Amino acid sequence: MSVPVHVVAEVLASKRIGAFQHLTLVAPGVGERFRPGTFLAASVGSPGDPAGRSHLGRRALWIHQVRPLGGYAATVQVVVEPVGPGTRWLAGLERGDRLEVTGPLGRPFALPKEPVPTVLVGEGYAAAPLFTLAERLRERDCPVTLVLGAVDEGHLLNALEARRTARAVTVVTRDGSVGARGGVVDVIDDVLRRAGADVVYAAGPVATLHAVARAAEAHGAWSQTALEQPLTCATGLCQGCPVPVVGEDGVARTARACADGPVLRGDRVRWDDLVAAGSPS
Amino acid sequence: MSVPVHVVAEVLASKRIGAFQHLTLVAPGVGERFRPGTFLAASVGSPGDPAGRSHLGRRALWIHQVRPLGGYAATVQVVVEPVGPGTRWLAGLERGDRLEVTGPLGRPFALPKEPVPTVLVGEGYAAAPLFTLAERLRERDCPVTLVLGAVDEGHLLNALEARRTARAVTVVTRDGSVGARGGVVDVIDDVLRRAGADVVYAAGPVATLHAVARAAEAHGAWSQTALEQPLTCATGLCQGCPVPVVGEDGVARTARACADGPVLRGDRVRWDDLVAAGSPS
Amino acid sequence: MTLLAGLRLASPVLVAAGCGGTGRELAAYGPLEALGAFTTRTVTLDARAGGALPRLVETPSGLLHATGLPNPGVDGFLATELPWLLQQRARVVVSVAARSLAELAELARRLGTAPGVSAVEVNLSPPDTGPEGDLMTAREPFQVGAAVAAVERELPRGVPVLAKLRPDAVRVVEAARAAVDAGAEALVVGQALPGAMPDGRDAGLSGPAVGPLALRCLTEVLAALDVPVVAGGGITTVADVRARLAAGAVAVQVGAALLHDPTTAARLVAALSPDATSEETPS
Amino acid sequence: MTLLAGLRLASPVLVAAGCGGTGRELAAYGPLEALGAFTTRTVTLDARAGGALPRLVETPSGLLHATGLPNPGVDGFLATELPWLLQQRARVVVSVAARSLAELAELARRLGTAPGVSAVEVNLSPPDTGPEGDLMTAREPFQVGAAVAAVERELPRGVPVLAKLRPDAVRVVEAARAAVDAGAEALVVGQALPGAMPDGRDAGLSGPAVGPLALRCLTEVLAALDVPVVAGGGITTVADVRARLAAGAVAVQVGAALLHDPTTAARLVAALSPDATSEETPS
Ligand SMILES: Cc1cc2nc3c(=O)[nH]c(=O)nc-3n(C[C@H](O)[C@H](O)[C@H](O)COP(=O)(O)OP(=O)(O)OC[C@H]3O[C@@H](n4cnc5c(N)ncnc54)[C@H](O)[C@@H]3O)c2cc1C
Ligand SMILES: Cc1cc2nc3c(=O)[nH]c(=O)nc-3n(C[C@H](O)[C@H](O)[C@H](O)COP(=O)(O)OP(=O)(O)OC[C@H]3O[C@@H](n4cnc5c(N)ncnc54)[C@H](O)[C@@H]3O)c2cc1C
Ligand SMILES: Cc1cc2nc3c(=O)[nH]c(=O)nc-3n(C[C@H](O)[C@H](O)[C@H](O)COP(=O)(O)O)c2cc1C
Ligand SMILES: Cc1cc2nc3c(=O)[nH]c(=O)nc-3n(C[C@H](O)[C@H](O)[C@H](O)COP(=O)(O)O)c2cc1C
Ligand code: FES
Ligand code: FES
Repeated sequence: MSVPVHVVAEVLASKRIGAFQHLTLVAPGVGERFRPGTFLAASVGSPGDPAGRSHLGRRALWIHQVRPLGGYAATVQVVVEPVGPGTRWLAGLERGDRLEVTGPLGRPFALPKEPVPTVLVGEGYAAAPLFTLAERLRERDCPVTLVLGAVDEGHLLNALEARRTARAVTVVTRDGSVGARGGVVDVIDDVLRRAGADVVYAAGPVATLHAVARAAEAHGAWSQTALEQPLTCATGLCQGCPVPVVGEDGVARTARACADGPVLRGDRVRWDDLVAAGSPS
Repeated sequence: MSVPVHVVAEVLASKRIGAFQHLTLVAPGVGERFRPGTFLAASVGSPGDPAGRSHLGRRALWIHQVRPLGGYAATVQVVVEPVGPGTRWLAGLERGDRLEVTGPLGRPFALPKEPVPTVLVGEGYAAAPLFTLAERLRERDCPVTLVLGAVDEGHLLNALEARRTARAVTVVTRDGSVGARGGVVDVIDDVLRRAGADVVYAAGPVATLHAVARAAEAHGAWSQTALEQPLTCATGLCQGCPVPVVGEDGVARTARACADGPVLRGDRVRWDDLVAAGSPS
Repeated sequence: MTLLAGLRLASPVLVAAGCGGTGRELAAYGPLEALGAFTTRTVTLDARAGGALPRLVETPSGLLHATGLPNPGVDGFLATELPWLLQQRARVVVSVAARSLAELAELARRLGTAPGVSAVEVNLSPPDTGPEGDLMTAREPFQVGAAVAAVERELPRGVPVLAKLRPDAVRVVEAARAAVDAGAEALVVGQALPGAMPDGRDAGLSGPAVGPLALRCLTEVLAALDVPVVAGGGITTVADVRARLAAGAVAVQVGAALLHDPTTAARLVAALSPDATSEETPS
Repeated sequence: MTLLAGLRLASPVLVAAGCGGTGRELAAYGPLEALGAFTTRTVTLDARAGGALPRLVETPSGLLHATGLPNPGVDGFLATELPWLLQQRARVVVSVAARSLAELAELARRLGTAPGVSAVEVNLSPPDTGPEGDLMTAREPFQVGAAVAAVERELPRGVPVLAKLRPDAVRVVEAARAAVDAGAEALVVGQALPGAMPDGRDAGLSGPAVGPLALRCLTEVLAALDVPVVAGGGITTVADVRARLAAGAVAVQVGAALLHDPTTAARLVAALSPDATSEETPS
């Protein structure tokens, strides 16, 4: 885990694509330290505006892409789905607006040492970290199969781009507006079998992650699940994001979603306890 | 006093002139009810944004002009000097942004029934309500002499426009960057004498208003002073804006700057008590 | 129709003491008649001028206030303010505070004989008592009981006493019990909390900032006692009102929110009326 | 150099209990050595798992928290957390709470003999005591005194006891006096206030929302007693720190602000250091 920075970022571009707002940020130090699976935490409210103190919780966002752009070495792209006050504020930012961000945060996806077949599963905006992950995997000669799910076409992250890096892409939507009708859960076994995957990477709601972890175990594959839990500080300070896990030693423990995660081994998470503890599933 | 309305206004234009931001608002019902000397109260924060609840106090602004513009019958123009979080937020609004306003509020300047000579004194942005007042006075054939004061040229409200309605204009700045060097206080006696004024209207800091009221009394003129007191609700609800006055009956009373003012007869305000009570002077 | 201590109210939304002016100012933004009730600013036996400036200071999501309870005294109130309110068909709850139990009883006597007063709310813990600093503040439960009893004794049947309590989670249940035992027909949980102005003067803290503290006190009181409670403190949105009603309150009081948006009470009344067609947009 | 109960601190800015993680997380944003002190999350005799989700909820300018005080127990703390903190040259104040006076004494014994503990802070009123609900909460002054005495007796000279009090303006002076009489060398005024989660669970309320309430308690205590006070509650800006120091506090604790901006403590330390060249920009 590299050391995160807390900086005032500037919006370089903001573009609506389907249901999501894609923001490109100049956030010195964040992109440089990025590894797939890490995220950043944004504050709601303009820096220096005392109204910023009215929302004390942070908003976690997957780092989608890191690219040199407009003279900056490593701009950071995030994908925002406006669902509440914070994400709506973020989605409304325009070029030149500023915001406080901390990142990169959390532990990234672990990469295989050998060139083994991999399956990457992402649902909605949570597919964001998978594209750079796919690039890294291809660099290591790991064949990549991609599974993208969403409620409808508007909530599907750029599948076109994905086809360039992936060997195969499966798309499922709840309403069947694109790809097969259904959920990730309906296709995961089939995909794993056909891909002969050794490692499965997944990002999405808890129910999806749990299903993927279970399927991976059934196929004798490792799973790396990127959890989204409500994070207040996102930096490991508040003890607000416990995830029940089992340690290497088989002993039940509690991990912090933000600091020990967001990526955890699927076979280590006690999924049922997580839901029982009140986590949104 | 006409009945005020509380509406979501939209910014039609925002222009920087000198130290001030001139905002033109579409605020249905406010302009229609306007009379010179009334003001509006703005809320800090976009309507619907819960961060708006972080600043509970209102921000009072003089209504500068009311004009048909862009297809709207009565747009409202205000002049903002960014000095704190609220006025900075207001000054930063752009075309299309929305804000909650209540207005017109307060009691306007009382107009003379006869065509008597008048002097209008304004300092800084507080000169804003004097231009429409000058127009109304001219309609009544009251000769108008204008005195405009400011710390420097940047804080002087459009004196050019003023020359059209006024018979004579005197400009004073603290730094002498335009007009005579000095304050309103230094010239008021002279102006009153030369104008032979029967009524003096004044808007500005307490010290200026007090000086004008005193000078008016010395010249046997009536004075109408537009007070700026820190207003929390601006609507007469909170009892936060007491002004010590003397009633018609000579009995000491307390008026509310927002609801009984902002315009009060200069000879009715107990100026020394006002300052002693902790009012910013 | 909301029933509160025998009163039939048109809405569960009440205006909190001291936040609706004399009523005239608020009436510009909606008919007072539609409100559950209009609670007056606190009225004292003698007229009070109020405290020094600044009387109100903005804090993060809150307001500090030290008005010193300016009011024309009970006779002035009865002569100049009450008749107008009644003319508007407003239900009038008169808030009172006093320097002694005898004064409190005297206030109750005069209000009880004035036609049209719906209820008397005893302000048991004004967070600022002005430059005089002379108003009674109930620190201990027995003081709550004594103050409530002094008022209750003097009021005719049909004019209930509401006891307005300091929302201090650790002590509020004891105070509530004392009030009920002394004859309070309902409680108001949601007085401003004791805060300090930046210059160190005592002041009350109100507004959304204190909402979670007031909710806690409401929960504590309702868990311990079976008494109608009017909930106050930090209410600004329909969601806030629904949360308090869901927690068991019979009605709510809206205070500081009115200073921010004078239409708040009217909007909440409309949104909660049985024939409201849609939710208001959040604000 | 700040002097607090015999301790020489590098800065008047301390990290509040439970808001700096184990220290490792905070260290990413500035050296712990530069802080006045690092206050640990509250440590109990046995390990605690903490409470249900959600543990934290945003409120207007505040945070409600009901973490249930998760911690590895005092032995776990001494084995895995303290050594690392000392290696960073942090001044470590250990916050403690317990189910009984005997447990509190036992905690003090173990901490007192552990080299490197600068002070022990007694968490006298955890606003949420987790699903177990089993931790002592000092309601009355005699309970404050008993808890402080239990700790004080077991600590060696040179390891002062700090008593962290509930910032309840009406009762805080009595509690403060009891703490001082029982041997507390300094007070911390600024615990979270008792609030309720939207779902009704008990929780503490912290953040800028409660600042004016904490300031009032600070004022009350300093007016009544001559004792060093560490002020907490709602501090986020340099202006906030200066206001508390101007009111007479010896030092301040920063809590919720760190969750919003993890560099807050480091920024405040820098801005208040004697060689700070300019004010930080307000945030
Ligand atoms: C590791 C991680 C990565 C994420 N990446 C993205 C992304 O790339 N794009 C995107 O649109 N969203 C992402 N989210 C979800 C996003 O952080 C939440 O939707 C957002 O915080 C909600 O804030 P709000 O103010 O809009 O809504 P509200 O629901 O009102 O949020 C209020 C509070 O709850 C917390 N909260 C609520 N829901 C969540 C949640 N699901 N996760 C975390 N905190 C929550 C917020 O921090 C805040 O304190 C991610 C979440 C996590 C944990
Ligand atoms: C009748 C009237 C008309 C005004 N007209 C104008 C105008 O046309 N243009 C303009 O730029 N300014 C005007 N002002 C002053 C303006 O309202 C204040 O400068 C502004 O409220 C300060 O808000 P802030 O957040 O920027 O600063 P802050 O000083 O941080 O304000 C914080 C709080 O103090 C109150 N407050 C502070 N100073 C004043 C003040 N002088 N008057 C009223 N409230 C204050 C605000 O309401 C707010 O609650 C007018 C004031 C009054 C009373
Ligand atoms: C400006 C102001 C004046 C107040 N005056 C009184 C008063 O006279 N009597 C009283 O009992 N409460 C008074 N209060 C307290 C309110 O009635 C209410 O109980 C408190 O503000 C909490 O509710 P809120 O958060 O909705 O404002 C006043 C509050 C404010 C903000
Ligand atoms: C997430 C969180 C956890 C906390 N945990 C503890 C704790 O373990 N022990 C304690 O005494 N106080 C705890 N507190 C209270 C803080 O130490 C502090 O006293 C309080 O939050 C007020 O200060 P603030 O407004 O700066 O946060 C916690 C506060 C928060 C927000
Ligand atoms: S969100 Fe605060 S510790 Fe994880
Ligand atoms: S500002 Fe509230 S009554 Fe005048």
